Amino acid sequence: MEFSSFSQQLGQQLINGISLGSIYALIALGYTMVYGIIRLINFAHGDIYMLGAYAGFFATTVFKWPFIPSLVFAMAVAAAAGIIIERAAYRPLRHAPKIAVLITAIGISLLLEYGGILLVTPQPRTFPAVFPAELYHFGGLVVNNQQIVILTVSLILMVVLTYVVNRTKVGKAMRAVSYDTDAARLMGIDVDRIISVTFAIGSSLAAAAGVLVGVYYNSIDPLMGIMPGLKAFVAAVLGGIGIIPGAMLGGIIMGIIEALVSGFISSTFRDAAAFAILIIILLFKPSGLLGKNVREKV
Amino acid sequence: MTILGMNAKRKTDLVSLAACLGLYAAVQAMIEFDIIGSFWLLNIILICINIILAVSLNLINGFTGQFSIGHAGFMAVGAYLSAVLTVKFQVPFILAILAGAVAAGVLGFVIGLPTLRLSGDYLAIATLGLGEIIRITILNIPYVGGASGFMGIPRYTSFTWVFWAMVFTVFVIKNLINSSHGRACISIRENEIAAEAMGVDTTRYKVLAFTIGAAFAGIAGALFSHYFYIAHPASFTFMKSFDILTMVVLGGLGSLTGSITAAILLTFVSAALAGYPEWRMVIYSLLLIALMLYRPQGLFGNKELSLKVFGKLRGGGVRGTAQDN
Amino acid sequence: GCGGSSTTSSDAKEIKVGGNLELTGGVATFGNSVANGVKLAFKEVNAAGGVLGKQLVFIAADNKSEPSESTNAITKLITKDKVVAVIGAVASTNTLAAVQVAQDNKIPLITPTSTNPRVTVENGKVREWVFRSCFIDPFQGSVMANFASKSLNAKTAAIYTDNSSDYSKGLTEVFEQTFTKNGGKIVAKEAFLQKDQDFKAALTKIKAANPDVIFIPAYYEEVGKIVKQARELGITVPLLGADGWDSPKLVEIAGAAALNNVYFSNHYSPEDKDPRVVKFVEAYKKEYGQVPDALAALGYDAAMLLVDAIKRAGSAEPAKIKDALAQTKNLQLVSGVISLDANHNPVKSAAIIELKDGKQIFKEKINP
Amino acid sequence: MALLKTTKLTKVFGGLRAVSNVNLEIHPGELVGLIGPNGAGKTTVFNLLTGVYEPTEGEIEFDGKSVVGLRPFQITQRGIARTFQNIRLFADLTVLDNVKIAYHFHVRYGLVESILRLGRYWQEEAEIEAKALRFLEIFQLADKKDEIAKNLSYGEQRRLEIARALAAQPKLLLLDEPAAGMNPQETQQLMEMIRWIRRQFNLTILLIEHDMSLVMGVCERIYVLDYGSVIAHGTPQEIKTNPRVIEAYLGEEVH
Amino acid sequence: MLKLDNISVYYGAIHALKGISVEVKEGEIVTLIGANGAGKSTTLRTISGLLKPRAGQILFEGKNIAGLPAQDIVKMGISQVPEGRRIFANMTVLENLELGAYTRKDSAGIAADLEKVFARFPRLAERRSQIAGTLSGGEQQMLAIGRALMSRPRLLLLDEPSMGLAPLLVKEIFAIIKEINASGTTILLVEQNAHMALSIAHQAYVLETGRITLAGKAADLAQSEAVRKAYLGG
Ligand SMILES: Nc1ncnc2c1ncn2[C@@H]1O[C@H](COP(=O)(O)OP(=O)(O)OP(=O)(O)O)[C@@H](O)[C@H]1O
Ligand SMILES: Nc1ncnc2c1ncn2[C@@H]1O[C@H](COP(=O)(O)OP(=O)(O)OP(=O)(O)O)[C@@H](O)[C@H]1O
Ligand SMILES: [Mg+2]
Ligand SMILES: [Mg+2]
Repeated sequence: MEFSSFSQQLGQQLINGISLGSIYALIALGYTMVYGIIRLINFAHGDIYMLGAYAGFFATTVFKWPFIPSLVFAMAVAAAAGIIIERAAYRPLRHAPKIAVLITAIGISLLLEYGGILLVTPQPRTFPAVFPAELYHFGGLVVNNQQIVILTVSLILMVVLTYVVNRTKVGKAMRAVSYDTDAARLMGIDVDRIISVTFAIGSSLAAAAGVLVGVYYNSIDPLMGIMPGLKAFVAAVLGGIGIIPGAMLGGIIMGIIEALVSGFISSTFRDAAAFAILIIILLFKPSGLLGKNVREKV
Repeated sequence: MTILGMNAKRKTDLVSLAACLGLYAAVQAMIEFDIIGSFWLLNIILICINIILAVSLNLINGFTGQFSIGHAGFMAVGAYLSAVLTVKFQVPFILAILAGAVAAGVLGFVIGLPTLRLSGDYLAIATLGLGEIIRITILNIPYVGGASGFMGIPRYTSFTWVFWAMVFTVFVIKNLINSSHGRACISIRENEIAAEAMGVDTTRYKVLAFTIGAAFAGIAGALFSHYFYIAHPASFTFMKSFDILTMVVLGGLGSLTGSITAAILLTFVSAALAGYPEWRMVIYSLLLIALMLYRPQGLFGNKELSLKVFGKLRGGGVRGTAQDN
Repeated sequence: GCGGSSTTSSDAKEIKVGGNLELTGGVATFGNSVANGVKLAFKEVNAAGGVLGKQLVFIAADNKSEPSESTNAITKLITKDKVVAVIGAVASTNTLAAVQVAQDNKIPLITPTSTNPRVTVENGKVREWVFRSCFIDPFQGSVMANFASKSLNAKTAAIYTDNSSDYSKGLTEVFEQTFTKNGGKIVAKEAFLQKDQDFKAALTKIKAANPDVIFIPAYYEEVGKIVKQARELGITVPLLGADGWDSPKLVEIAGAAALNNVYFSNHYSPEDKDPRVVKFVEAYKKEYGQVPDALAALGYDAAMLLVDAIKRAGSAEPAKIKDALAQTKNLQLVSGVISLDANHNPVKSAAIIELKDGKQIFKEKINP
Repeated sequence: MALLKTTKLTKVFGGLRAVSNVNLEIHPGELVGLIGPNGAGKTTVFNLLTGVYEPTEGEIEFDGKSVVGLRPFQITQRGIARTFQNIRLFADLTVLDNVKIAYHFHVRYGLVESILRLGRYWQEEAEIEAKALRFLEIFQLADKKDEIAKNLSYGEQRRLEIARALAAQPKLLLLDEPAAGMNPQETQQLMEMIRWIRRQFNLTILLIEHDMSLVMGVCERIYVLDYGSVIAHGTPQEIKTNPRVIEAYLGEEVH
Repeated sequence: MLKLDNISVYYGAIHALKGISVEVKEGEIVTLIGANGAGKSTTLRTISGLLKPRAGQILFEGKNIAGLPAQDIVKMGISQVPEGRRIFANMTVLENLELGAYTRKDSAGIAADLEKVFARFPRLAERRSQIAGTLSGGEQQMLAIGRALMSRPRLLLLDEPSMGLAPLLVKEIFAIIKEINASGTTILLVEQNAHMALSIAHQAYVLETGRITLAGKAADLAQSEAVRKAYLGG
């Protein structure tokens, strides 16, 4: 392979990787936020993402709404779903062992997936072109506007979320709840409300991701959340779960690894390589790239 | 423990053994006389395999407290290696099973050693990743059929095989748990820092539990592939690991009888719902949620079933950890 | 009546047929299409008085798109529901996990869609109880390779395989053989897995190899995304595929513009003006509100193949059905006229379809 | 020869010298106190001695051998056991099992023996149970042997922690604020108990405590830490009257 | 100001408080002493709304607050320094203090109170951006008290504030308690250190296995033979 073609391929693969990674990041942001507050691996997050995509789909096809209102609608639907799921399935388990909540989350995830199949059939649906792709060429490299939008949106959300969690009162309350709910109550924090808010935000982020990705890949189906959900979770852990910029970083790294492995080694080893790199990074940084390695004080 | 206590424990061992023999004879007779058709036989075999998987994962997750969700990967190693041995090298079945167990155990050891330094959710995602790496690696080995699966495996697995393999698994893990070595594992679950301070080599026992758990998953895998004619990567995805984890949690972390009950229950529910394909997973998931909401600590918590009676008879304390059954 | 001779069906008024299908899991779409096809066929037959005066009952069991569950499902159908024949599974892998159970229990199995040669033949020996109603991989693969080198004059080709499917791998193998034999060169071989979303990395690599055509033997869901992303990356060469491409969804996902300059082989074309096809498409639309894809047609055909065999056998006894199936000759089905050969594989024609602005255009018909 | 000897022991967290050039020397059979203001570095010294933290600088010799770099369980096996300032029991296990675990590294039967339950297994298990029960009796916990540890009252939990540490059969016992959360009456009982176990088991004890009645009552020698450094060292009488200690820690003379 | 009337509390089947009645008058320091497990912490947690009494009334300025959610009780002016400190170990010292003022909206007042807390506990000022979990035990106790003060409570509940503190600090903490009281905050103090507690309190109650067994003026109880024997070490 001659050099210029190699470097061009590398450039294109980096673009591919970053755009894929920004999708992971977008989903991972909500994931990491919910985890950060209630220490729950919310396995249903990927399915809320699916739910959001369908809500957006119906808004555009049935109500014939334009893109932005549909997006807002999807986020609202997902937020409501998130709140309901938290109320019905997670709140009663507030004092239960963590792993029981995890199994419940898996249950919710299966329920959304197969309930979805029952309701909307397993057939994939296609998003109408509410937001058509435009291609930009830069000396042989191709980028499209959707990729740029997704990357920009995830960057903005990362900044906003980081600000909310670290600087605002509600954010501090979230962190207090995440550490010790009883002590948080003694500060006058309405713990249930804070958790509801957290779920609402996390779920609406998932829905935003669902709609954007639905538009980008142009196809949605009830099982669409499984793999991206898992990948986003891996991305969140890679960056340091619970840490918002970590989700962004983890997502982008995952995307780039996958693109480079597919492009220069073999796409069949793509997922294995992503997991292998995750494990190697964890061995050196046991709390992820940006995670602080706080050992319990003895 | 008095000598009397020791005799009583031995006696319960013997009683359990007799009960197993009786159960075996009864089921085997029903198979011979065609009272149990092949559909139910298949599910009984699945139940036994699932018990092996759940009990061995409970050793890692429930007793040692290491959050592992890569069990399907070790099962895959046992399934494939044993199949290669019987199909391509005509190795006797028993040796193939043992080889599957050893290979899974060795792999568990090799990857457990570095990985178990992680804790909590980080360990969970790492083990999930390991399971997937194993699966994807198999997927890329044409020698074992790659993505198409490894076909033409003879059906050597019978009720006799799975039943006694299951009894063996439960026996080994129960006795392990009820020894000082088992207490060392449990102490890690309870408080790792205190365990170290009590002189427990936590790394050693984590790796030990992981290795033994993996080896039994290997046995389950070998039995599995030699019943279903085929070993296929799709059978060993992370969803399979979740299924096993579900059994462990539903039964109760740290309860062997719980794992056994949950394995029977969930396998049975799955089989019973086979006739309603559209609703099957919806009902299954609702059931799962309802059970977890109703008993978050699992069906039996960390207690053992049936022991109350035995426990009272011998006046022994039966709280907290696994006891003899 | 005849029911008395049936050893497996206790109810004289009914003939029970099992479906071992992918109703949930990875390839649930295909399983459901096939199930719809079968149900439609049985409904029509029953409305016309049934077979041998008896009503057909279809019992579907879900194999969750997993081989071991497939063994499980067929065991349940045969031993618990006591069906006289089984239709399914869809994916070759899942069918392969079921064939031994059919053999052991002496119940005929018809797969409507598994194209892997090993389904009916093992180590050169025909499986007595296993049949299929679709053509096999070698046929489709060579059709497309010949089309590439002869009709499109391609000298180089890239192949992008779905590594999780036997179907895709089988087609890849035969395409490669035939294309190389024709003097062509395979310049890139890439693979993906079912449910993948993003293909740009591999496509970038393929683009760098600069092939004349790209062969993508896969199912429409992924193909749609692949085609869309390929065109976005500026890949303009012809894209070739096989029957897995046949679905209106393909156009929706990829977009009509991206789908110009693509060709695929198929069992039938819903655009076909053959009265059988027209009638089937109408009936299916009425029943389910959508245009049937090839899988639905194949499911329908598998059911009709079975009905024909029961009629000719004059009995719903599994052994007799099996013998009648093996002798199927010139049976008119939606996907063409079929006869089963010595290996229990149908001999039938394939259609090559071109897409133009989202419309299927019947390009040529190729006979075996 | 000293049983425990630290030389220039130092631990730095970020910019903070939590422990700085500490030299301790403890002889077999002694009962030594370690006191100092909050945040002086007392618990950190324990953490260094037991291998929870690695020293930034300095040497720790126990029984004539360096224990720096050993893992906590190895140090316990060499003969140092401890209790924790924040109670760390095996909360969901029974009181009896809590104590049994401390015998773990003395057990000689192997894995295979425990799985097959060969002779040695039964014999040793019986021994462990008997010994554990004896410790529970000493600490007046025998009637609670089947109780789940976390259901004990705070004072009982503290006693159980000490019983468990003793069951590891150490040569040196480190107690971190054993009287915290106890009322004066209970503290006095604890004092008696500490004296008694020392005699009974020939122990060397190093204890951290803020309750001066306890420290002055039982300790033979006392080290005072402030800002990570030893500011005084001597008999209770000397310490009570040391002006630096009074200023930094006691506030006024204690009697 | 606060009146507990015949309060009964259960943990599952365990009957932890068996109908206790306690009265705290405005401006007083009232102390609650008793052995381990007597139910002292349970009493405070019930007042704060973390536990719901099965029977009885809790009147705060005439209103029954029994069973109200904890956050509402904080807003009414009752704040607690919980047993075992319960600081937010993953946050900085400053953030912990800010959370103490969660229910307040007057940022100027909050800033002023923050300075007061730092003046009272210079060690906290030094460590204002240290992660609270790495503070020493005593430092954490100071933080917990400071945090409770940040809500400007009218009634402050203190659960064993002297636990784990150096003698100098114990004295300091008690001095601070007196000072806080002098500046108008009513205090309900649970203590193991009965000497000190009785020496600063106005009223005292002795709790024994869920029942009040003695009550009266703190000075009187300190002299009582029974109290001396059981709680003051003879
Ligand atoms: N892991 C750590 N990271 C950062 N600082 C630490 C860590 N552990 C302890 N420190 C700091 O080191 C100093 C000494 O802490 P240590 O716990 O040893 O105090 P102590 O003497 O035991 O106090 P107390 O009597 O209050 O328990 C404290 O200022 C504490 O904040
Ligand atoms: N969460 C709980 N679950 C069950 N029982 C509890 C719980 N918390 C406390 N108890 C029990 O309630 C009783 C009173 O406990 P409480 O904590 O109020 O005692 P206390 O007087 O504060 O003692 P201490 O001085 O040790 O803090 C004890 O018997 C205790 O075991
Ligand atoms: Mg300390
Ligand atoms: Mg208390």
